[in-house]
Amino acid sequence: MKLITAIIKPHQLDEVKEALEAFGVAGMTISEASGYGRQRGHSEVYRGAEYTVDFVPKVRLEVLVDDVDASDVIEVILKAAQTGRIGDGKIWAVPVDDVVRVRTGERGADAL
Amino acid sequence: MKLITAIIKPHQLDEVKEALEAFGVAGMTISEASGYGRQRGHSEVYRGAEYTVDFVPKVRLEVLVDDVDASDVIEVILKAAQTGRIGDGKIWAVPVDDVVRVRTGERGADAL
Amino acid sequence: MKLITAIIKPHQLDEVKEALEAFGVAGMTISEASGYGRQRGHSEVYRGAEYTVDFVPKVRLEVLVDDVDASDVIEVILKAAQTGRIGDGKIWAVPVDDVVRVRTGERGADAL
Amino acid sequence: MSATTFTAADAPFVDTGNTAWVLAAAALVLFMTPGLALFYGGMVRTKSVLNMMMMSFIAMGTVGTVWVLWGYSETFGPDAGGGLVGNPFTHFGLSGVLDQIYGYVPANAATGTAASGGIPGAAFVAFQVVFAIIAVALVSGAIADRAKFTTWTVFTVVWATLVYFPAAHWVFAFSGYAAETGGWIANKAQGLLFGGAGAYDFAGGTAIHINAGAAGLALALVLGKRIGFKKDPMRPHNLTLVMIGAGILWFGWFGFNAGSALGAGTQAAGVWVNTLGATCTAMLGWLVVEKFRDGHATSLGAASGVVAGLVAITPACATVSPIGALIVGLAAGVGCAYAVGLKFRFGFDDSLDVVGVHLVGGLIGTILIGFLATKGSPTGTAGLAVNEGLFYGGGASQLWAQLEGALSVMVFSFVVTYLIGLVLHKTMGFRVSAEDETQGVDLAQHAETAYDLMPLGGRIGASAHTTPSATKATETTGANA
Amino acid sequence: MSATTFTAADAPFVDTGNTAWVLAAAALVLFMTPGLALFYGGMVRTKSVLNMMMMSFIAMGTVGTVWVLWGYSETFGPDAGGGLVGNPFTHFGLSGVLDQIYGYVPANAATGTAASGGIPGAAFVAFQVVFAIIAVALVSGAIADRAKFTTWTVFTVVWATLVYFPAAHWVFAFSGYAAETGGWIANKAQGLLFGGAGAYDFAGGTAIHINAGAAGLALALVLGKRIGFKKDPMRPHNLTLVMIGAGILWFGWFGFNAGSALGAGTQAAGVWVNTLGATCTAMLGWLVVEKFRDGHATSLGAASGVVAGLVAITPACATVSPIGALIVGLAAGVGCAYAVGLKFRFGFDDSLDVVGVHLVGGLIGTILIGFLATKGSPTGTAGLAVNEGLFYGGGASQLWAQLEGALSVMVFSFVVTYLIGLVLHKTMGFRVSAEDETQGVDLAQHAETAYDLMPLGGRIGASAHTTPSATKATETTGANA
Amino acid sequence: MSATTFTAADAPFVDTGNTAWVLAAAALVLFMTPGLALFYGGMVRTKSVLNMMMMSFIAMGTVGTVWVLWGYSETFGPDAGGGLVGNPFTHFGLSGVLDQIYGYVPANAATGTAASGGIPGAAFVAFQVVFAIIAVALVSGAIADRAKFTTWTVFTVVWATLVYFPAAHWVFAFSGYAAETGGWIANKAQGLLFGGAGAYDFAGGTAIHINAGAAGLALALVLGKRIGFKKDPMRPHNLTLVMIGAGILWFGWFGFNAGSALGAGTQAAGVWVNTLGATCTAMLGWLVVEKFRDGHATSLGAASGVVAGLVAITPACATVSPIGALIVGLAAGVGCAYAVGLKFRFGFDDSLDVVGVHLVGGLIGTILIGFLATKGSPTGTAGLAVNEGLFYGGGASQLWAQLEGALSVMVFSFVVTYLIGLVLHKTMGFRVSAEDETQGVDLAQHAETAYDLMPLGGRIGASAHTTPSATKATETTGANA
Ligand SMILES: Nc1ncnc2c1ncn2[C@@H]1O[C@H](COP(=O)(O)OP(=O)(O)O)[C@@H](O)[C@H]1O
Ligand SMILES: Nc1ncnc2c1ncn2[C@@H]1O[C@H](COP(=O)(O)OP(=O)(O)O)[C@@H](O)[C@H]1O
Ligand SMILES: Nc1ncnc2c1ncn2[C@@H]1O[C@H](COP(=O)(O)OP(=O)(O)O)[C@@H](O)[C@H]1O
Repeated sequence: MKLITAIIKPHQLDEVKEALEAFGVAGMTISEASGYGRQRGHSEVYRGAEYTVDFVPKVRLEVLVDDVDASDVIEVILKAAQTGRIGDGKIWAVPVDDVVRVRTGERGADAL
Repeated sequence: MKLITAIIKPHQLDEVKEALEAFGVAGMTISEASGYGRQRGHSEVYRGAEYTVDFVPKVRLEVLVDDVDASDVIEVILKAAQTGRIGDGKIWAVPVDDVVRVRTGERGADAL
Repeated sequence: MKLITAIIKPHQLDEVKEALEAFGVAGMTISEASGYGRQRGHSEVYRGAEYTVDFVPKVRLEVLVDDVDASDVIEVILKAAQTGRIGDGKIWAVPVDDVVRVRTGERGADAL
Repeated sequence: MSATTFTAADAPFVDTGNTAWVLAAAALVLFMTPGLALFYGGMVRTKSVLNMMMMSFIAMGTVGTVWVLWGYSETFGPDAGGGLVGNPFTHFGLSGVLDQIYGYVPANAATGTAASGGIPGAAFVAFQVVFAIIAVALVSGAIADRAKFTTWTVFTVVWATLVYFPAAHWVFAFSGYAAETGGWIANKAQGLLFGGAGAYDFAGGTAIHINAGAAGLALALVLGKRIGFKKDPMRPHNLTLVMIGAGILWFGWFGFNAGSALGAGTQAAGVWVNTLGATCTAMLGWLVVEKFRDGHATSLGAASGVVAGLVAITPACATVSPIGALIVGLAAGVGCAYAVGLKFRFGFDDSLDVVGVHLVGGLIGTILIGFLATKGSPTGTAGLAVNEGLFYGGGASQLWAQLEGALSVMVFSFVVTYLIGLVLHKTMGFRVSAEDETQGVDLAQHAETAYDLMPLGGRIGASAHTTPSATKATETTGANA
Repeated sequence: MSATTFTAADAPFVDTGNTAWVLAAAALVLFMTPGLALFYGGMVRTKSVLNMMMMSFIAMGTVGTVWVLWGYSETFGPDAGGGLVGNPFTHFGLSGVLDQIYGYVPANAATGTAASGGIPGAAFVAFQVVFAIIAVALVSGAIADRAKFTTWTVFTVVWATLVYFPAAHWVFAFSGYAAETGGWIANKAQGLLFGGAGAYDFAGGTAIHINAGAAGLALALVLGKRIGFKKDPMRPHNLTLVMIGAGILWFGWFGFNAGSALGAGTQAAGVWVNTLGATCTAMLGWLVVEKFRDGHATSLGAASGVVAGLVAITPACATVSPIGALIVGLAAGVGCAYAVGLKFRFGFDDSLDVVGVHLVGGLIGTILIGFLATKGSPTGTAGLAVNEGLFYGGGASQLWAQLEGALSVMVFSFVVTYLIGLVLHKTMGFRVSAEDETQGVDLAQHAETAYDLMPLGGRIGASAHTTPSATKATETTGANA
Repeated sequence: MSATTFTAADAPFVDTGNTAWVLAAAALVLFMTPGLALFYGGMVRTKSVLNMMMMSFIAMGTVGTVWVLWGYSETFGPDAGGGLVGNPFTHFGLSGVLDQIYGYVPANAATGTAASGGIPGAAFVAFQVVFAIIAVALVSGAIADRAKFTTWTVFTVVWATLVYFPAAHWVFAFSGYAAETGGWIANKAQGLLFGGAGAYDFAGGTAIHINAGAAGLALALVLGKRIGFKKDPMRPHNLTLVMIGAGILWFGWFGFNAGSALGAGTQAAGVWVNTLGATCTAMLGWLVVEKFRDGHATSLGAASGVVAGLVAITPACATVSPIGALIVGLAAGVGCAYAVGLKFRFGFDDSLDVVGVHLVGGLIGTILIGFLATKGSPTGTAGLAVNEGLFYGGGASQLWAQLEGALSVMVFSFVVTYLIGLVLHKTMGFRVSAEDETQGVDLAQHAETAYDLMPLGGRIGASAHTTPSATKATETTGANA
């Protein structure tokens, strides 16, 4: 099994979610993150003092998938998340030893 | 070494934490997450307009463990996190190349 | 490729970021986390009732790097994050199958 | 400069200065209830702040409406017998009130004093309704996080009618002010229990605070403890709200107390000063207790001390001296700082300390009058009679009267409220399900969440169906615990 | 006790009681605009709360300044002809106003009534400016999340000058109060449309609420819908702010309505009571609709009901009885609860329901006067003439007058505002870029974010350049969408 | 209508209208300090908001208490010599004050003017104590994020006694109002420095704002810079709080300024209008500076401009015309927008700009009187004498008097405060440890955190020990940095 992690722009989340659902992925977990990279942050000014916020808000998405689906799922996310502008994010895959569904104790592919 | 990640219901965190402590796990890291899966979100109504919140609040728990402890730790979390109701979450294990304790620079099992 | 994850003290983030930049790392992703370990939390008192907060605020840092850079990057983070006091955190490395840059679809080292 | 003719046979007239102050004071007291909503709302957990605030707001809606219909008449209409309750039908819908003038004092040729103007009947109606509203709202603090909103709404109407209006009639209906005969505590209490004088309660230590405190205790017992009481951390989710709330309450309370003079003269001004002094020492008292007992003076302690001081000085503000006010405040600050621990000792979940602050604070203030009443008080310096207290050589008679007033309201309120609560609990149900409580009453009872502060706005992953739903909103939260 | 000589030939004098109330009321109404800023600010998403609040604050700055310069004179200066507008130059810079006394009633030997004091000219100036400010601020709710701040700033000046001051002249400039001849609606409306009496609008149902509501609709049409309207979740980001705002509005509104009596007497007191009653039933009405339609009574509903009730009772507060006020409130609560759905049906993005609450609420209140006006009202019980409404046997004449007043302000406001908006949109641009809108107007227009609540303070990963920037701040947000 | 007998030998009497306004104004000013707590609290980082608010709240507690004990007497008791300070023992505990009437003007048969009523002594006590409170609270802005709470508490008492009460005596104790002889600035200043007239300071530009500003500078120097000053981002954690605070301050300031007329007449009304006008142009001025200098008009700028305008008009509100007020405001808005940068240039960490806003704003307002004082002002139009300023042909004498007043308070305050601060710093310690500062003063000094907004309430992983701790709370934060 694989864990696909994607760092995406928050506004693309809805599209990614829908694309994954359409593909047949049944579940996912997201969290808030802040990214640093080519895309620059922004400046704020308070009483004449300027602050630069270097990090940009991102969404971190995790999907566990069967080995066979891994590259397809990456492709699905890639398409849905792409805007073509700097800061679109990254996707990566990590090998997973085992997955368990807490409710039932099922393991492996059954747990997805 | 392994990294055990668990997505659990926020209300089970205390039990999981205590079970892990009892088992002898010395440390862990948690963060807030939102989950999507069989468990449904909820609706809110504002001035007659209805909003559906698809994601459900979850806690994301990470524990680094020795290879030998991995399956036991999964078992411990599984038991403590289980309520038997939809949305109990997932646990997975990923192989880890190396762990370092920042304070001392210790590596591997010593770093846990 | 490797995914380096570091749990560090929030106040060390700036130093770590600068050290990584100096080393030549072009991007990273951070998120808020709470840690449990040797470092103790704190107590709060409300109308005579005492609450113990067991978890301590941490920053979770993720950097994707080439295999060859992995140990150097760990070293860089280690140095910048170290204060020598309990709670400095952990760094670990996980093998990554593949990385994709969402904007361009580039893969592997090019995607970093 | 104001100027008019004066004839001995002048008809009752309105004093614009007195009226200006009473109208302003009424607005100030009205503002206290949203202030209370914030004070209470900040103290609960994020998941129930809206419900907490709604309990105050709905009390404004129901009690205000009921007041116009029968509440004013039940409180200040002609006494229906025994000083126990006014006739709710006499002024139903405020009929026959708007063109009245209350408090006019005719000229007295003998003493050579001029006539002094009164206030319009409607100004009195305005000033009194806001008292009724906040008395009801105060009770809600005892049942935070777990009450069914519909049942609470019904409760506000029933409790106002069966408990508050009668108690307010007892304490605030002075014979000859609005109606010829009024309530038994305000007017010579005929020595029901201990004999002697009428009790002093200038602005409602008994009718409002002891009353709400006893009612809170009763409801806390009826509804039972919150899930996780004494075990889970239930710390205030937003102390800045608590501080704003305390600030608004303090501000509004000058209307509450100094407005109770029903005019803008020497008495009102002295009451203003006493109200400030007691609040200051109460805050200091509470913080000193915390500093020595817990090691830190907290902001929740400061806010709580402020409220405790205001509660305690409410009955006493007109009959103690400025130094007496400092003492009343200090006693309340210290006393209530300890009293909020009672619920843990005795195991009743009075969630936001209505008992510890309002019942105990109200008792402290009401009873201390028996010791500290003096002619050097606002009432005395305004030239009115004051029956002095024990410390000023006035003997114990006033103390007995105070105890009588305080205890009778407390017992009456506790018993009747407990019965009302029980009936509602058995019929409508007064408590949400365990699952709703765990998930949060805001979502369960109001289908709302208080905050959505994510940087980019709109909770991630939510979607809208903005066509107003024709059907009932269905919560799809099935297994969300 | 107040005492003075009286001579029949007494010069106009100031009544300190009336003045005290008007000054307090003016302060209360001033406070409403920050309250509105919170009410509106809490309803938008996190990313635009500051911009929302700023639209109210800047209106305070510009309208207050303009009022001193020419606004007062344009509104209350001598009528420039036809009751349409005052002369903006007569009292430019408030010249010749500060030493005036308005509202003084000389003694009447025939009826034996004494002289009654007036209020200083400056008190009237103070009371009226805060009305102008809030009228302008109200409009901003229609264009939340997407307006260019500079253009809005210019709009406030232009709209006040071309729309509000004239409309306020029509409705509030009573002949003989500040100037000899005033506006056409306030004074006998000469039967322009339907013939008959002058319209009753005690505190600004037409000039403020119908006016702002119609203007809001016009601007919403000019600017167009927000990106994601009807699709994205745009739920309130902080309902505690909405509740604080509603509380402040309610509090301040007693100044608004009861202060409009310009004195502290029987009429003011009755208005106070009516204002409370209507608000209570409006809240209840809105919540009942929600409970039955959507399944839950919400806090946003309570806050909205409060405002709807206050809006509707504004014109009516002096001419209906307390029972009438309950009815006006109920009608507004129910009516507006449904009216806020209109924007989804007709597809105009009046973001915070200025139309649904202020236009509709204002219409309900203004028109119901035609049915409910009665001598049992605050005005009637104060001994002043009231032309009774349809339900009280007064015939339909007053109803026609009400319709005439309401509709003429509505049409005038909509048309002129639409033109102003269009001109500004074509010249300066009234809407931010799509990218700025998505990212949030706060950052784009004000270079600020409202909240930074991370536990350790200071957004993680931010750095400061605390030397005041000599050059324009450059936003480096290139591709941050 | 008010009516009474009048005899030439009438005893001093209370005017209810004046009293109503003074009581309302006192409540308004009281409300300013919680408002200030929000204004300041919103500007600091999340980790120190409670401490920031507590510094204001505790000042209410201590100063209010001390005022009743000796503060009033030290300020308004009979002058102890040289116009420098009142006798603190004469009215200790407010003895002999509550039955007094101040400000009564007897009838004058010669001019034919009637007697005009005064206000109760307690009303004056009430109005003045809230000034003392806020003056002390203002200082705290200079030492945000790093002060020891206990030391600050002691400081409030010492500073009030050694600095504020004397300065207030100088400026506010008019001979013959409360005591026979008062302070040297209020009464003809005997030309100590430049000779000539007494300085005009209607509502406390010198005694409050210059005083607090200079004291803030002194304390900022004693405590030193915050860790990370000029380097770390220390942006406001909650700008909605700042905006609420600014709104409350603005609202309350009408009590502050117009209440300083100590009556409700022509002067008070004119002051009200001037207070509004100056605030409006100050906001505009600040925002225009920002727009041109930084590229964006910010909400913090709007809030800051509001306060700067209010500060500057405080001394001037009674002696300038409405146009003059617009100018004072504009000067303050622009001037302070630049002045807040001084701390970066000179490297003192006056964290929340007490110097840039209150000292500089106070100086601007106080000095501009020398140019703009005119008979067309509220004081002049009320028929009282005004020594006109330079621009109105009055020569420079008033300007010198203004400079004398402003500078003497500034120097006195800075020197004495610096000494007080130093002594406290050397003895008790005035600054928390570096570790506590990094971790946050809220947790370190108050064992609290302001917000806990996690969706499910209760910080994840916290547990409760609800038995009130008998022992001191131990912080277990060992190495938590
Ligand atoms: N080496 C990296 N490791 C982890 N996350 C990264 C890395 N590089 C970039 N990211 C994440 O990807 C996001 C987008 O990267 P960025 O360089 O801004 O744009 P792009 O990928 O389009 O060139 C960053 O905000 C960050 O969250
Ligand atoms: N494929 C997946 N990848 C990552 N996380 C998942 C996946 N499926 C489910 N989850 C997480 O597990 C949680 C519980 O899943 P859900 O399907 O609701 O219940 P259950 O596991 O009991 O069937 C989800 O809220 C989500 O956070
Ligand atoms: N086994 C573990 N798995 C995951 N995270 C851990 C583990 N042990 C510690 N941590 C993280 O590292 C942080 C520091 O650990 P701690 O034991 O407090 O100090 P130190 O590493 O200096 O001995 C913890 O707060 C937690 O976030």
